[in-house]
Amino acid sequence: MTPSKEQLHWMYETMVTSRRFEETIEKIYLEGKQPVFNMASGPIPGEMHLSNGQEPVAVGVCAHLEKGDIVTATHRPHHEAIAKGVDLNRMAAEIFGRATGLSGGRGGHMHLFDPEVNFACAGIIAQGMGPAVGAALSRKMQGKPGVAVAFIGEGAANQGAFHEAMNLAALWKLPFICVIEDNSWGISVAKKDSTAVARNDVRGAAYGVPGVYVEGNDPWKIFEAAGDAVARARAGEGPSLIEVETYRLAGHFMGDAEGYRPKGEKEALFARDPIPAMRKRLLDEGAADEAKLKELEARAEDRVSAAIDFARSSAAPAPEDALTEIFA
Amino acid sequence: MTPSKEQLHWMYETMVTSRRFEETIEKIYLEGKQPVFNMASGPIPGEMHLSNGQEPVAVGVCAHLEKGDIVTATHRPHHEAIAKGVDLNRMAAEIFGRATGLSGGRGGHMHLFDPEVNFACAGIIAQGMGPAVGAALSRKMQGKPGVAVAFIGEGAANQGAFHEAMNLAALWKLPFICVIEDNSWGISVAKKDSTAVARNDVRGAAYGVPGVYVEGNDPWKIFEAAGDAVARARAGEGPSLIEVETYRLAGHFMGDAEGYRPKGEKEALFARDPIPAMRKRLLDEGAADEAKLKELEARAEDRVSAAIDFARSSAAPAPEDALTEIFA
Amino acid sequence: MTQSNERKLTIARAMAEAIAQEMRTDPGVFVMGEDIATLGGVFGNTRGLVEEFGRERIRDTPISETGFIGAAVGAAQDGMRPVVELMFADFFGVCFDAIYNLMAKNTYFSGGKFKVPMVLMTSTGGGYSDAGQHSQCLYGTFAHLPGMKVVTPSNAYDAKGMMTAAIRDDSPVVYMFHKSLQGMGWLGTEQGASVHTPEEDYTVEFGKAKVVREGRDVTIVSLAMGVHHALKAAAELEKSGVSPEVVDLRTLVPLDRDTIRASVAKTGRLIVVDEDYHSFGVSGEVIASVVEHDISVLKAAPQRVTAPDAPIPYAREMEQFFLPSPAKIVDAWGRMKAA
Amino acid sequence: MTQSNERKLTIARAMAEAIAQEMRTDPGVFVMGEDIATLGGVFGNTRGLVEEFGRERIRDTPISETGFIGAAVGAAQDGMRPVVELMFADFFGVCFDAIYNLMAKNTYFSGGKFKVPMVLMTSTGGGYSDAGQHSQCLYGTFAHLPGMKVVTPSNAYDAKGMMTAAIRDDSPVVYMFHKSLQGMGWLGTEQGASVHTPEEDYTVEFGKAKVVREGRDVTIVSLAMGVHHALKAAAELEKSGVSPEVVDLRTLVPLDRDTIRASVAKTGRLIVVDEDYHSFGVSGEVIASVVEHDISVLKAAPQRVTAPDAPIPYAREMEQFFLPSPAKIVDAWGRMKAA
Ligand SMILES: Cc1ncc(C[n+]2csc(CCOP(=O)(O)OP(=O)(O)O)c2C)c(N)n1
Ligand SMILES: Cc1ncc(C[n+]2csc(CCOP(=O)(O)OP(=O)(O)O)c2C)c(N)n1
Ligand SMILES: [Mg+2]
Ligand SMILES: [Mg+2]
Repeated sequence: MTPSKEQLHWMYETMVTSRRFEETIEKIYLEGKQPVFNMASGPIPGEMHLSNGQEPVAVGVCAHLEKGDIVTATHRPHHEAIAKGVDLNRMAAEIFGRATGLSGGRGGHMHLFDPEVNFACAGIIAQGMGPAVGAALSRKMQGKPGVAVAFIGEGAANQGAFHEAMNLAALWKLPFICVIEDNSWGISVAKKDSTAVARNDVRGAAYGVPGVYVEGNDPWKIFEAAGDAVARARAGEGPSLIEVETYRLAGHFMGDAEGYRPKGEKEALFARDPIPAMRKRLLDEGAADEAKLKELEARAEDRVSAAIDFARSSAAPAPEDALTEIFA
Repeated sequence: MTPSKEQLHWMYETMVTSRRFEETIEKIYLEGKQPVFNMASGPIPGEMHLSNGQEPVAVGVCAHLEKGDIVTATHRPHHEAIAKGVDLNRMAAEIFGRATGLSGGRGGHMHLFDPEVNFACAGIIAQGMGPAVGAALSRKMQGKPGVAVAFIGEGAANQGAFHEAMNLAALWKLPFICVIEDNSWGISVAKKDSTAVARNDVRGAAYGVPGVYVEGNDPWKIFEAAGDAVARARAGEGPSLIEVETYRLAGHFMGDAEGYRPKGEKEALFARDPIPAMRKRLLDEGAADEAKLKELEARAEDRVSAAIDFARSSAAPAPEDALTEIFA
Repeated sequence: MTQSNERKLTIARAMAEAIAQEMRTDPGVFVMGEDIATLGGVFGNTRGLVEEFGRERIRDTPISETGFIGAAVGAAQDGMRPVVELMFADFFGVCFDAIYNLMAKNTYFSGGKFKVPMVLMTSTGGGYSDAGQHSQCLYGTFAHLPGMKVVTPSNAYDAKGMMTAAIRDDSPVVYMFHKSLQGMGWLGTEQGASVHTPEEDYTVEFGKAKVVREGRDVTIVSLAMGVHHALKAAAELEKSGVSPEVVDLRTLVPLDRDTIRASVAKTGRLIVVDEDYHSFGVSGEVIASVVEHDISVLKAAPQRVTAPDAPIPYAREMEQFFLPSPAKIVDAWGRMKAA
Repeated sequence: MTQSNERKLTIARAMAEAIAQEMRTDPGVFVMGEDIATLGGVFGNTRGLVEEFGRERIRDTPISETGFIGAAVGAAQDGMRPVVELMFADFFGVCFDAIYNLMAKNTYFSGGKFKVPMVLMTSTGGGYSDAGQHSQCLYGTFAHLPGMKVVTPSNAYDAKGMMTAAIRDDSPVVYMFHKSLQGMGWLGTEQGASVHTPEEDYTVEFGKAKVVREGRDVTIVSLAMGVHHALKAAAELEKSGVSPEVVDLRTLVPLDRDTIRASVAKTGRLIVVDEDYHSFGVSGEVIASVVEHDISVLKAAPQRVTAPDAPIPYAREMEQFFLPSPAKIVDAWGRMKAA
């Protein structure tokens, strides 16, 4: 399965949107945090996990998803949220902790929830697995269409929740896909120091589920693998497991000194930045000309600045609203 | 690897000891529980999970273990405890809730702990996995010999703890063996209704660990598979995963009406009772003559009656001792 | 109600009846858990359901509590109304994240946009020598954490009405049923728990404690099994002319502090009976709720009759020593009078 | 002690120093957890250890808390003394069984024959907008369950002495350190937590609360971060002539009820400050412990300054509204006086 031109344009634009969004967030995050870096300060407080470098996974998978399909994301959710179509204005406002945010500032960047596009997060490692499997079960029981995708990190594949949810999904033959973003690090711990096998696709065998490993952080290959899995799921043939080689260009979170990285790793990763690589290939293969790319990039920029403006100009929540929306 | 005559005699005697022990416990358990079956009544209150039918697993594995090796068992621990050499008198007394019991009556039948032979239990499914892996780590770090074996049920292999501990053991190349007793039932739920794969040995692949499935509840084959795994572990080659086909001749616990069993299953299982089968084969192959078998059986009977006498004649614990031994 | 109209149910049957009635009218309701289909639940509370509703809606699970409770959260967010069983409350440690960090918080994290209408039913309590990993109540553990309602019926009437209310609630509800009240013969059974239970569906409102016995001299506050101990102790105390009032909390979250305070304001004395561990739990909260409101109402130091801060022992002698009982409540009154 | 002898450490460094000292003398001590080796712990409390002791004894783990905490139990039973880290207390839900059903109970289940000498260190607290899954204290959750000691240092001196005591203890100890007290710049830092800390090893005995400020008019009982709020509020109240006494609980299990009671007997008033959730937790227990002992000592209804029973919000305005603070303590005094 290869992406159509339109799909490629959407993928590229979405990747650029996510990147520009994070570049902007990154700058604003540091406002008020210099010279002394204190997480509590500035317009965007708290932890900030950037996903730059990992955009191909989000777009390669979400290119196949509809609004009604379900995604659960992790502590590093921006690229996935944007690719799934979460409202960018309200997402930005949430990250800024504003009243107009997705949850009115209650959740913040690790807890982006948008029922409009069936998007949810879990800040606890691997805990998006169960809810995604459950949503897939719900669709199957209701006889409604829909595929549920849980995105997790490669470090999360060593958590019990991964195992339990994979077994459930396979046992009940659910329209579920587990996508593992293998950025080779779980904070400072390398995959080889945490995972007894080199690649998690082999873990599919433990559930009788097809497992695929996609190399090279390549949007085309990811699109293909995800396409197969989504088709399988929609056809009622059960779950799939996809692990994707990807790169975390930034630290685990902002403020991470990244002392654990081997020398030269960062430089090597930047040399393989997937966005310029995709740009080049689109041009080379004639899938887009310079003008088209500029147009996509401009649209991405515009969406990002509109979102940031929306967030910046939104009001802060009323303090006492901390105690609302606890129960339904 | 085939068992020596002495090993076979030990295996047979131990199986018979376990069986006689449980037959006796079964009778006594019902004292005071008839005509009204109330778990709280009689000389042995509480839940009672019998292991009859599963003796081959315990003896086939423990034949390779020394006193210093570690075993963690489950809610169904009698056969494993007896095979590991747990003091039968104090074990019986524990089950009777007497002051002379292994823990003075604090733990009961699901919590048999004997540091003399490094034996521990966990009444929570799959939770013996972590402690066994940790004991294996301890031995490796201390440079001391020792293999740690976690016995679990086939139902337990769907619990997160199984996954996490297997990965740890493999990652750290520990002298650890997971032995899954596949009696095909987790209470009333059949393996095929809980496990996405037919056999859990395939799950070894998820950790790069050799997995073996042993068919037929056969003491000889179990001995062989366990022997390989123990040798591997002692040689520093890392963990193994063994699943053994076995049979639960009784209900999940006493009082279980077993309405979930397909018609005829019980009869079929009893026809394959491993104890008469082993007896016959020992005779057939000349590994023991009738006199020898009688001797082994008599010794088993004697140990059991001595243990039961010890338990029956032991004093009840002082009620207020409930509040001792909470902290070390 | 008159004898002739009486329809006594056990709590187990009351729970199953409520679930069945809701399943008949709402196709979104389904049940998930270990041994809840063919077996009908280890504690009988789903008996008969698989025969009526089949294995899709009455769904046995693997022993994967994190997996299936997490799945219930996802299904609830997607429009279903799962009723899931955690067989023993004691097992919460293998799956609590799905409960307290997902089920209980996703509504908040989504600013109210995701509803998580699910019921987590779980058994509590000891008294039949099931030892320290199968006898705990853990009421305080569940009630301490925000975002989930916690209910603890003491009789079949409440059990049915609370289950119906729980299923219809758009918020997650933890429904804790005490094994000794289930009416399963093999667990012994407190006869007082099996009471008249209307056949038609009805709800019992959460957050309303109930004065189950009126009195003048002392308020005994309790929940679940403890209510029956309290009633027995009250009957005993009455013989010596003491008039105890007994309050059944019924729900821990929301906690009906008003009813507790009103009763203690009347009697001037308070005994809290809780089978959960002593410290940092229900008993401390009830006492604090009274005195922080008004220190002048108490005529004697309040007393607690609780499980001590120790693992629960197996041997009968030790376990009986360990657990609350009517006799211990009578003793607490004695201490209070002596003080 | 004189200025010139002062050796101020952060809590993070005090913890690391205690661990290093014990590791030098006891080969059984080792550290396990996520990011505790090269990174030195997300909160700095294992910094420098891997350089000295290597990767065998300072052991990074997979994200498998059930696995490695369970493993620590097994290693401890086999003669080792593991110090394991659960990065955030909030994550207890993925691994609590290994903690409360194994670590905390195996000594009891074995009649005292298996010792489980391990330390579970875990971070608590909010205040820097980390939202509802990374800001919780959960003191009550851990302290409610039997078989484990629970300690909560508020300054570097205690942090070092309690870590040394915890490692040497033959029982399991849960060591809860508050992020805002760690002395990690990026988390902000309460300066008052970095105090003189002797270089030589020493222990701080568990079960001894400390009067960290003497006063006459009101007892403010708190722990960890709350102690610093209390001291600030006390300084503020002093300006208007009120003399508050501040009690640092230091350990929750064992809980030093005597010191609390003696202080309240002196002052006649009680404010409990706890960053953990309001209901069914520490604040209720402290209040109940006072009144069940003697109802005559209180001159006013006790007050609680706690986190409300809600998930912890992200946005700064909401989070600050949510958390205890010196101002809220001053207000509590005001309510108390008014009453
Ligand atoms: C159960 C649990 N343990 C630990 C953490 C802390 N933590 C947050 S992110 C992270 C690393 C995750 O690694 P990976 O799954 O590979 O995702 P990545 O950060 O690389 O996207 C850890 C350990 C957590 N949030 N939840
Ligand atoms: C975490 C947890 N979930 C559920 C239970 C209740 N339970 C006790 S035994 C059992 C079945 C176990 O099946 P299996 O692992 O196959 O062992 P078997 O009983 O067949 O020996 C269950 C569900 C438990 N003890 N712990
Ligand atoms: Mg990663
Ligand atoms: Mg089984």
